[in-house]
Amino acid sequence: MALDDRKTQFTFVGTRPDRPDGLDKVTGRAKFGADISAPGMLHGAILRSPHAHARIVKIDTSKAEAHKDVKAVVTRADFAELPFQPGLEGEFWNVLENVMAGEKALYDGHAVAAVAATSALAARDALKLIEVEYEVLPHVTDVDKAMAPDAPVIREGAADYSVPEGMHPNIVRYHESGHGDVEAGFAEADLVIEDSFVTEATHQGYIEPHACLGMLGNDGKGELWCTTQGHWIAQKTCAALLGIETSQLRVTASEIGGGFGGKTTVFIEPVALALSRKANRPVKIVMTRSEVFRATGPTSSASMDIKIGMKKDGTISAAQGVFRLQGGAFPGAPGDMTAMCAFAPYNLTNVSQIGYDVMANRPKQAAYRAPGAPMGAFAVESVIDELCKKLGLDPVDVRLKNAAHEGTKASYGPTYERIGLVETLEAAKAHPHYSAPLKPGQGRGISCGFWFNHGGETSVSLALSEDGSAQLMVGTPDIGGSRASMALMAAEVLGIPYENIRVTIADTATLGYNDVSHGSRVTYASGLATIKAAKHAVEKLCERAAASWGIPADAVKWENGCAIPSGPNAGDFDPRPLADITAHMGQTGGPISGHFEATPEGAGVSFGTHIVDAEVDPETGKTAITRYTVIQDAGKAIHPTYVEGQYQGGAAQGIGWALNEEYVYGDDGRLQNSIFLDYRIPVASDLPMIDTVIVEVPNPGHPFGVRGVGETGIVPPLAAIANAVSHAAGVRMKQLPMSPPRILAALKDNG
Amino acid sequence: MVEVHLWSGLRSLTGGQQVVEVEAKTTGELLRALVRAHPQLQAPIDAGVSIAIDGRVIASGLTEPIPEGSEIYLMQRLRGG
Amino acid sequence: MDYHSPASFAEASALAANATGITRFLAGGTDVLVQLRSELVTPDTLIDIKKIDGVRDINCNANGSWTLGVAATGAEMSEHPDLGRDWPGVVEAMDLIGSTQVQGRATLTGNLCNGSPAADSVPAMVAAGVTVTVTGPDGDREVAVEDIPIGPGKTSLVQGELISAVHIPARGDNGGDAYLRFIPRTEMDIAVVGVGVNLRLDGDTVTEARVSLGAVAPTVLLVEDCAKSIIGSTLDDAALDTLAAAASAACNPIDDKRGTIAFRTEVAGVLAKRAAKIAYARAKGEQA
Amino acid sequence: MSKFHVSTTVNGDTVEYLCDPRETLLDCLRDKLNLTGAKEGCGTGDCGACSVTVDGRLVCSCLMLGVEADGKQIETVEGIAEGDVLHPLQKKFIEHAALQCGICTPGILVAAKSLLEKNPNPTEEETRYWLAGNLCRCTGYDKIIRAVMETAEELREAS
Repeated sequence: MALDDRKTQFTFVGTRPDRPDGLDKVTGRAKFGADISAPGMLHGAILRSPHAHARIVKIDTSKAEAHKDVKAVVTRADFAELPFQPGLEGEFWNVLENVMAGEKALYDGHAVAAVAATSALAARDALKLIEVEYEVLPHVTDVDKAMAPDAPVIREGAADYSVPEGMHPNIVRYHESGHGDVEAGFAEADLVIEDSFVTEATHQGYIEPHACLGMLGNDGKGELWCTTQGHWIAQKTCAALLGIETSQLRVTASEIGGGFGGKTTVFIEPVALALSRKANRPVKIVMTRSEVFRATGPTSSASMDIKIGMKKDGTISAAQGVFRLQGGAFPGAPGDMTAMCAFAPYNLTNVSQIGYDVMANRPKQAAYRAPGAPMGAFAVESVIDELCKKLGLDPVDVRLKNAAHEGTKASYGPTYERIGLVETLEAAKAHPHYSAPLKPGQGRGISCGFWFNHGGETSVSLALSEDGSAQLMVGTPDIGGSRASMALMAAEVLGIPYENIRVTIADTATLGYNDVSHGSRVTYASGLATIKAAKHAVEKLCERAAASWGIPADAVKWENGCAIPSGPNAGDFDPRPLADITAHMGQTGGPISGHFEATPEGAGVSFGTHIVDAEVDPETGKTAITRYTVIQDAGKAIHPTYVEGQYQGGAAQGIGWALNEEYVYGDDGRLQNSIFLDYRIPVASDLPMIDTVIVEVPNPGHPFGVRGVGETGIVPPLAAIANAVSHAAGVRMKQLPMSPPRILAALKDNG
Repeated sequence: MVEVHLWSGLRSLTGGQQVVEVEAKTTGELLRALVRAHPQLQAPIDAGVSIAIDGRVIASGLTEPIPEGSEIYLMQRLRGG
Repeated sequence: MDYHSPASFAEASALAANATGITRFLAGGTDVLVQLRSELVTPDTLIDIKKIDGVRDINCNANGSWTLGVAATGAEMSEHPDLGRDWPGVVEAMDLIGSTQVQGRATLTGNLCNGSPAADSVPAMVAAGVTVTVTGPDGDREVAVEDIPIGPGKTSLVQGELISAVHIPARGDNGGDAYLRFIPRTEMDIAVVGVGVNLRLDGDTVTEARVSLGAVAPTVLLVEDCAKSIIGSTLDDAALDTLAAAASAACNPIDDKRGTIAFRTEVAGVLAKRAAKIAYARAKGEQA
Repeated sequence: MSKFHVSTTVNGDTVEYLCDPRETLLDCLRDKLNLTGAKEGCGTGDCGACSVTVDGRLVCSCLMLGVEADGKQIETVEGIAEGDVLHPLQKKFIEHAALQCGICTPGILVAAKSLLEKNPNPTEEETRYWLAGNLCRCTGYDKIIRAVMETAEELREAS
């Protein structure tokens, strides 16, 4: 990526204007996934397995089909035949198998059939008429048990090339990396701590359940409206699963009510299309909350062993981690990402990390904000904290001493470019929170966190109007105010007011391919593409001005929204504002647009440091978070308020994960807590205000220096809170969530 | 020639080698050259890899130029949320 | 599902008596609708009692006792100027149930008839000695709250019977009540343990006490041993420890997604002490 | 199964619909009256995204049947603004970025408006507990609480 257009002085970027879609979203006008209907629309509903693992012997849909309000029933036979492939290579097959079970139901909540009827009530009633004969099989839901020799096999042949011979078939991918000699490093250490840690699966917990409206004709042409983080991936996947051409399916993304990684794939969308194809009518499906918990992507559960050696002066001499991640009944648990991120904040001479991707009878894991990184950070940063405590060292000083910086060889291999970890640690040390006194019963924890960030395929188009306003089309759904960031960046380049730019999330038929809104890529990649598209338009504006002045195009430059002559020989002409040029564009060469299509590479990794105070009731084990500060490198904050929002949201989700959120399975393999009453995400009264510090160490891979900010914020909280709770309680907590029964039991065990 | 550093898990596919020297001007050429040198590397490459050039992670692009003498690391394909 | 909105309890009783299949009465609906939506219980007959005259009344009787209509909501109880002065424990227990939104609909009677051992208002009502009028095909009878639930989701009401009024005794002098529950968050959870304490003092000495426990057995418990452990005491540390031990000893809980046996048993004692202290302070006329 | 005829008032307008007794008020608002501002996040009264007021009382419309709305006065998020003039809460939510994805926003605005009508000077704790039944997964509540409290302050100054 040519970064000749790097910029450090800004007019619009860094300001905090109202978001363009604000009015729609405070008046109830914004259309989310379930807020649409179509003439002749049917309502779909999905029948789900009550068993964790069962062979589907027979499905009899005849009674449902005979129901007067039912217009279509589908099972796996109504989808395309896709070839099975091992590992993640056969991802279309995996998604299809998840969307509608084939030979076996692989988890409690796995879809086995679906109906479309004239009302939502009728569809639900009709599900009861479908008879499924199951042969119940032994199941396993725990990651360590799933790896044991006697564990039931979820699916033979799912493992890819990476898994060494002799491992259980439920281990489907294996990662090993690092450098140096860890044994030699441990020998140099003054203190070595080795410990094991466990985290339970959590759900992204977006408040909007999955919802879609699909129409597919027998001619293979279709329309799909859905709530998604990426409508092009929905298009591509649905087309593959239904055996139609990608371009014949037009997908429109609704406003999205939260995703956090969980809406990067499809669940109900292919089902709605399959029902529609059979019924010849539009079909709407809206998941219930219980379906969301039972059948959409929780994150992985994890079991981890960490060994770290430290010298008396705080130098880490060696670090080793084994990370076993359970990702449901399909390959995909990010054990490799956990391994690569776990030690990434540190400058280590000797480091070794192993990651496992393990299948179990649970729903297919989906990405959740920096997938894989938070659990690894929890384990590693807990051990570092314990080392600091035992050696009597300040936890920030120790992290500063070992912190990775530009030129450090990362734990995952390459040498870092300019990064901002040290700056976040220095900001932590200087922050009043870090030196504030604690009350009795309170403890303070800190943790660092790392995430890679992502670029991804990106297309952006910008069209100028005759009146000098601009419409910007991007393909990344606006999850948290990205329209505002895009408009700010376009305004910066065009030199016209922010308010004169209308940002639209284009559908798949009106813009080129765009990768999903994930990997914290939107402000980075769509932002970069927006800047380039605006530059492209500016070039054309300059050409028009040059032609009007009769001078060469390269003798014109763009400043403050005007074309002006540039250089000594360009001549003396009055500046021509954008609107002056566009007013006549039809007669001076035609409409003016700019566009950009590429896969920006250079997302720029990011780091954060969190400080948290926790208070533990020693009689009940209940924890209150009393103060929280997030410090994170944003590269460059385009709209600082929304950057703060990402930091605060990441911290809040981390608090939930650390303290109370977990998937609870019964001995029967069924999910016990599939409603918000029992899946306990933080409520307003659980949290303090969340302080933020935006550190800006520009990313060399973005013209304005942007680094993604969405994901890194959830990496440090688990460890920071565990450290705070462990100090408050006087006992090291090694299992998440640190629910009151676990803390009270730990306190009792500790005497 | 550039030296390509592999993650240690791949040593079983390269006869124990963790650094492979290949001739390549772009990321795509580099991957092809790796497979020529060690055909078993096709599997991890098909499963998805990223390439770090002097510390910058190229997630998937096959046309990124590889400057002479640059530091090259093969990495597992990054996935985000 | 048939829906009825009768104008009297006699009519409601007759509808229920003659109904077949599953019958549910609808007051606030905060349990009935959840069960309906999740298809846990789809009633064949739903009888909405909110069109019956007086069901939302909260009245203080001449003798100082209270009569509450069965559709009086938690929010209406909390907003009442006097009820909470007499029975802060009962009002707070009701107020703990669900969100502000749920408070706008939820009722004492609904909480009782849902039959959950974890129902927050029930231990507080049991401690307070609350009774209810049960209207059935054979007329009315008055029943102590502790005699309504007989197991998780089960009540002693028979077909055709429904609760038509709630009676809270007169507070009387030198009395105080309190209810505490344990939940992992600060709001929106079902009690993992609940403790209701109601006591009366003569000077500094406890002369009467009722202590009840929720979520630690198949039904809410009225624990005599707890009451005995503090009657005659000044709620000194020894009495509180005996109280805690008695509370823990009375527990017969289960391990479930909300808590473990060990946790519930331990915390029942902790909360019994804390609730007793609040009730004691209230009986002394102190702020708590 | 026969349907019930319901006549009710929503945001000041008299409306009528036919509903199955199993349908919730939320179903009726969204599917029969096309008022899709109230959202279904859970269907169990745990998330508050469907918050509306009924005769001035804040409730979850998923926990009330459509038939029960007969003769009631219902206010939804669509009725908060007066014509084209946004309610101060709505303005403040935009200004403070008190929404990220915006799915919880309608319910939170209805609940917050109800709070300020009842308590014009809420403490942070009172605000947090009042809104405890409105789940937000994006913001960590910080900017929401600030927006509500600042609006309260402005309204107090204005009155």
